Amino acid sequence: MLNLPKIQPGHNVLVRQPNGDVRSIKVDRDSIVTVGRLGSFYANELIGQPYGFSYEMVNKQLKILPVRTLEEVEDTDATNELINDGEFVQPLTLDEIQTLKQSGVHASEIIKRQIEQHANYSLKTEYSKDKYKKRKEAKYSKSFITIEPTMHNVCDYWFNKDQNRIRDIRPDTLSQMLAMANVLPGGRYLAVDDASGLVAAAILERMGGSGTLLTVCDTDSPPAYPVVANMNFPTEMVQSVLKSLNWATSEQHYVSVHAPVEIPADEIRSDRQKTRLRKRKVAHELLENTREELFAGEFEALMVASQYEPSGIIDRLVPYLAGSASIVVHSPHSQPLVDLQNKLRNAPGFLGPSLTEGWLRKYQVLPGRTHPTMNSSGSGGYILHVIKVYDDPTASSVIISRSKKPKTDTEQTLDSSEATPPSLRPSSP
Amino acid sequence: MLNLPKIQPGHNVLVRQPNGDVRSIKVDRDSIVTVGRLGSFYANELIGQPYGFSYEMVNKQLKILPVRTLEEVEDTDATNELINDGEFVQPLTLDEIQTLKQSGVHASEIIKRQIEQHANYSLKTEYSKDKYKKRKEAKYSKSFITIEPTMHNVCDYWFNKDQNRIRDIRPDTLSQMLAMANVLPGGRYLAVDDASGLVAAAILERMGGSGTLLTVCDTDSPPAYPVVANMNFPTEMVQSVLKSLNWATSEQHYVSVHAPVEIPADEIRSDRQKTRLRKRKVAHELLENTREELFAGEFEALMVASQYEPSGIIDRLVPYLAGSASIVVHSPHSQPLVDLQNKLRNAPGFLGPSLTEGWLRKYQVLPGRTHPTMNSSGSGGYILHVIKVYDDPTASSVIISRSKKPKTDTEQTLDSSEATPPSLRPSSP
Amino acid sequence: MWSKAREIAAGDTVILWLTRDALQPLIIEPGKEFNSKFGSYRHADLVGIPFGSKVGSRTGNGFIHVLRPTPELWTIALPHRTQILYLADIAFITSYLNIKNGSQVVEAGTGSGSFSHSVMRSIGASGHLWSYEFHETRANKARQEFQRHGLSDRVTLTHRNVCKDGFTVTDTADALFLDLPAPWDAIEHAKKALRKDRIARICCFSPCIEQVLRTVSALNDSGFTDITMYETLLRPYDIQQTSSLPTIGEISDKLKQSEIRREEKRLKQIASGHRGGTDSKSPANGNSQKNVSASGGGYE
Amino acid sequence: MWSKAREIAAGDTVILWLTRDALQPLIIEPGKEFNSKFGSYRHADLVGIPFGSKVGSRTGNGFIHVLRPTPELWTIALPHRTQILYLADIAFITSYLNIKNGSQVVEAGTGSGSFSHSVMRSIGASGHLWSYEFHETRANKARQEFQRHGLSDRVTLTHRNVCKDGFTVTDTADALFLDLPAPWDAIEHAKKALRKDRIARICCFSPCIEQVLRTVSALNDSGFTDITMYETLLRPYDIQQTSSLPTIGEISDKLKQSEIRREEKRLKQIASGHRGGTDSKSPANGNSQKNVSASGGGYE
Repeated sequence: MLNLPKIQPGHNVLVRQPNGDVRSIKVDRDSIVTVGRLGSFYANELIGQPYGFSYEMVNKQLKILPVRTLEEVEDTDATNELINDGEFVQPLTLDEIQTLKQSGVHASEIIKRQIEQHANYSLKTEYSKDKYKKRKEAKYSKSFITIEPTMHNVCDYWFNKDQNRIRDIRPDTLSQMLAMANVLPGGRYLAVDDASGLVAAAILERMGGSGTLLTVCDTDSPPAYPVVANMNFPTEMVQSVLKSLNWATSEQHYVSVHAPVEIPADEIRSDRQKTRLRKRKVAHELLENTREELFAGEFEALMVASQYEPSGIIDRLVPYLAGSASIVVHSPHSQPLVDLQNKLRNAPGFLGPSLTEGWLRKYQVLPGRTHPTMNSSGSGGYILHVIKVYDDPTASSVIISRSKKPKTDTEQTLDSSEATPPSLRPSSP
Repeated sequence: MLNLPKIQPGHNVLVRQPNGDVRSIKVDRDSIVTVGRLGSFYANELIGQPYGFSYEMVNKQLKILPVRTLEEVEDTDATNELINDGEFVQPLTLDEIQTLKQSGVHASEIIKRQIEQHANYSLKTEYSKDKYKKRKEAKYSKSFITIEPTMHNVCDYWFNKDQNRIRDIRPDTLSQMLAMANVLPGGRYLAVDDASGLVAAAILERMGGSGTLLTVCDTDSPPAYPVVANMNFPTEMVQSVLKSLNWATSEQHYVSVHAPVEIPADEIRSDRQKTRLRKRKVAHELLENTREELFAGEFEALMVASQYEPSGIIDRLVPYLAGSASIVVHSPHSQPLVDLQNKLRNAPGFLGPSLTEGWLRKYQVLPGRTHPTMNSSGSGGYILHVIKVYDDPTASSVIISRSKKPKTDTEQTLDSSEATPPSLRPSSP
Repeated sequence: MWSKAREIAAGDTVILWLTRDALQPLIIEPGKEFNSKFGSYRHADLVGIPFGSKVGSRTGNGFIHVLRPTPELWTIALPHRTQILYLADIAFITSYLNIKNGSQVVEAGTGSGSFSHSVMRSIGASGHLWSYEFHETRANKARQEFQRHGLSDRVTLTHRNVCKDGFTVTDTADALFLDLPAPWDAIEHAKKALRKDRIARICCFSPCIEQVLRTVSALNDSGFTDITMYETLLRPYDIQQTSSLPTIGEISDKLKQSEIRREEKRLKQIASGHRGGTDSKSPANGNSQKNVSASGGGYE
Repeated sequence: MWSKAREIAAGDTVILWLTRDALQPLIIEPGKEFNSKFGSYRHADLVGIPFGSKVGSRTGNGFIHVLRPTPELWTIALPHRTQILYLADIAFITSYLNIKNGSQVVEAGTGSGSFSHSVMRSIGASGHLWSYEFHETRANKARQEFQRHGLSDRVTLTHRNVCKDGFTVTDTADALFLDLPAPWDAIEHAKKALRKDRIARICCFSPCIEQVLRTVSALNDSGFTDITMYETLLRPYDIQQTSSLPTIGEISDKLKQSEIRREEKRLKQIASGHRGGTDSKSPANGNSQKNVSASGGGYE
């Protein structure tokens, strides 16, 4: 099969530890990889493996563990009625456990001994026993599971690791942004990604290696998009598609100060100088080509997840969008988007601005014990969506009959004859 | 039993119609009561009845219907596979139904005939059949259920009827406010209720006829609290407890312009004039007594659900609170409370301001068909809670060691040495 | 899929945006007219204008916007044959099932084709969708629609009850989606349709909790792992009133002025000692029935 | 219940507010001292001061607030013997069960007494609570606590497994609350405890969906009507950053200035045509590795 994803040398692999924590490990050929405090193993053991297996580390080698399904826990008559609070304590001393560990006893054996020594164990309900066993396993097992770097999993990993760096974009929020922007293979997209490359990575994956993604960043150099590294994209899937400008070079009146310097041939003193001049020329041409690509316009969508004031971004980039293109702006806070929505409502050329907040709830699914997980991770941020249209001022004056209708929510209609800030006027066809 | 609630003449009774709508009806002795479009009945039929029965209206008389439990619906192999979309239409014409109705045929009979004539009925799944039957019943049944006027039910009724008039206070929000304010029988409370008397009604119910509730309103006359009428409180339960001032008469420097006028006895020309003077004196004394009661202070809590700017209300009323009293402020919008919280954080005399939003979800519970109801009614508003304390400025200067600790959230500590607006300084003991 | 050209051409499917709550698909057939309460439009007049144009009515009484179809617009505008999935669910399922360029996807049932369109957008020309619908009329309508939208090469639509008869593919699907009343009856069949050489994913969508629990149990019995349950919603964010609130100082002043006015009247009454005709309904005691009520209060 | 006096007296239970996350109950016993990392305090010094006072440490290194207990503060400060109910649930259950002045209430189990305290507050002296706890140690601790809080006349606490042995009252309760692992086993008993002459209400609290479904089924089998299920939460409202955002104009200017500086350097290098020592690690091509990054960006 073509798209069978296997772990390749140099990949960043997400692994889930028995306690549920997810880490990113680098699998370089012939290296030794350490997984937190759990242990370490030879990287080559993992290379060529498909994702999703569970491994135990034994002498730096990996032993595949059998897959586990959920076990039905029998509900017996036992209750915790006779167990005194606070008495359900560690039945082996720390020293005893340490000695067992050092003697190379297997985790499951330590757990078994603890249970045997636990005076009250048989008094507990089956649910309590199950919980106890699981807790102990998480503590002593030297195992991990490899997680396929799907966009969903990578976003989830970053959200849990450091949600500020991805501007609070949760997997559900990201998926909504992609849907609203109608990202498809081979399309042409504009993006502003101050979210560590999460948005760029998601667009790149959807594009599948064809089309154009032009990002505008706030750095001199091409932007660092660390999230993209977790996706382990083949190089060509990124290089042929991704181009970047910054907020200076994307200005129409920008004049590069490092245009090629014409130095008389006799003044070129060294090969080194020659190389520099050539590189400079290449860089300049690349920049000019990218600028031309931007200015050619007709992009199919604009996605924004930026630390900068959004309406300025819209002003700058909307002229390069095709008619009917979607504009999708994310923010961790509602206020900037409330302000933006108010502006767009009164500007021609923008159809149906909507502001939404995603809501997500995960449930623990265990037989007989299904319940929502309570780590409700707060907000995944807010999304403003609006469609770029070509205004026709002559069509807007005769609509009084419509705008009087209750509940007909066409803001464009109501205000299109009013004066609007020219800064929000998109380019006309 | 003492508190066995039965329907009394003059009560406002909530009734639920078969379609789920709740209405308030007035049950005056010897009157005829109309229930929406369903029909009407002799009020005396309902007087003396306990709440919770289901009645059918037959010739203006009430027939008690048997109580219904949820019916387990058998899940057969039938699916809607063979039913064409849009074909599952009314099998009896409107005229036919009208004729049946006029001939006095019972609702259940109409439904039965419709089902018999329905070509596809037997093809439907049992769930679909059940849904169909329920829908038809709701349409033709002339029945209703009386709802006990608990605070919860009355709040729910108003929330569905006109949530603006109760400032978006949902039953869960109201219950949280009461808990935060620690309202108990016999207590002394201050309240500002621009929520049609919902908050006052809830406090009155909790007080059970003893204690003092002093409300400050924005009207010349005692405030109209329409929600209180739905509670059907005995008169003495309200009159002995509830007193009101307005924003003018509650000012300490307020001087009544209608203080008793001393008119020489020989100038009093009529009994009418005498009565007026006496009434005037009584009103004045009542007002002065209520003012004295306010200024005596030591109230146990302050609850606010007001259209006015909240920090002014706090400034005015907090001096009359006892130490350790709770201040609970509700608002349909977050911004006024965010502003208030910021103010209180920097003011001495306020401990632990917290701003919360209630979240409530109701589930449809039918065997095999349990799911959240999707009419998520938006927000029930926001609640700010804070405790009034007596500041001790000498104690605040040595605390640098504590405020450096991460995650120790004692705003008081950090700012109590700073200058604070005197308007927010509560009276000292 | 739908036209990617800048301008609208004859035969294109477009989405007419009449109002936010009234969207409608239209196939451009010059010679025809589109009439609605939002005006009258000749199809021919739409040919050659760019997608995304605002167009005034021929008769001068209204306008519409003519948009390029997307699966999201289609979902809002489409003729609903069944309860459909909306954006939040579609987006989340697509993400969780890792449906992307080249994916091999199976779905049952097709329903109104809302999820189908979104999947075919995401998988591109190199992916494929096998879609199953047990209701014959719905299956035929969806087939016509897919054809009209130029999607026939991306989708294989089969009229079949997968709970009874299983799927037509084995060891093929990267992702499988079940939107059926009794998904548990299709789980064993689904297992066969999923590919075995890598992680493959299944999602079962059910409105009721009991259905979910039964499905979880069936998935577990069939050896699926990492079973989780999610709920997701897209909530419109209500903009909060930000106008400044009236203060109690303002209302206090109003109350005082009103009291002075009433007092003047009252003193006049007391002094005169007799009842004026016009005063008969104006109460004269300390508590006037006439409320001074501030904006928005409105007690009745 | 707890003291209603203005000032603290010997023997009172008070709540010490150390920080928002550190609350602690204390019984005032002059002669004793309260010591913590927030300072040292003589109980005797607290006698006579009003509830709600801020008190500085005797040793000058800290302060505490001394509060009057409420069921809500008690719930936060109490010694947890079990998983407890918190404000949102307690408040909603109290409201839904119509627990008010004079109510006759039954609860099982007592647990840490969080709900019990709230109920006894709401029912006042004329109401009564029958509380059942199957765990003997917990029952004894709760009994002591109720006594210390002056609640013995409002509550009858029984050590008993109600699922097996039922309740000690019949035809009595206005409201009944079950917080048990298997509430369905207690439903028939509960029915007997509830009064029959008017509407009486039952609430069963369970964390897991399966428990809820089984309870609904048991309630329905026992003839209860109007069965509903609610979930409620109290979410802290996070204040949103309102500081104004930087604009792309600002960053554009920064980028241009930085480019000019680098260009000057670069032209010098080109002109000189040789590599200066200090430049060895400073890249000289068009794309500098040194980022000009705006506040908050911080790529690594």
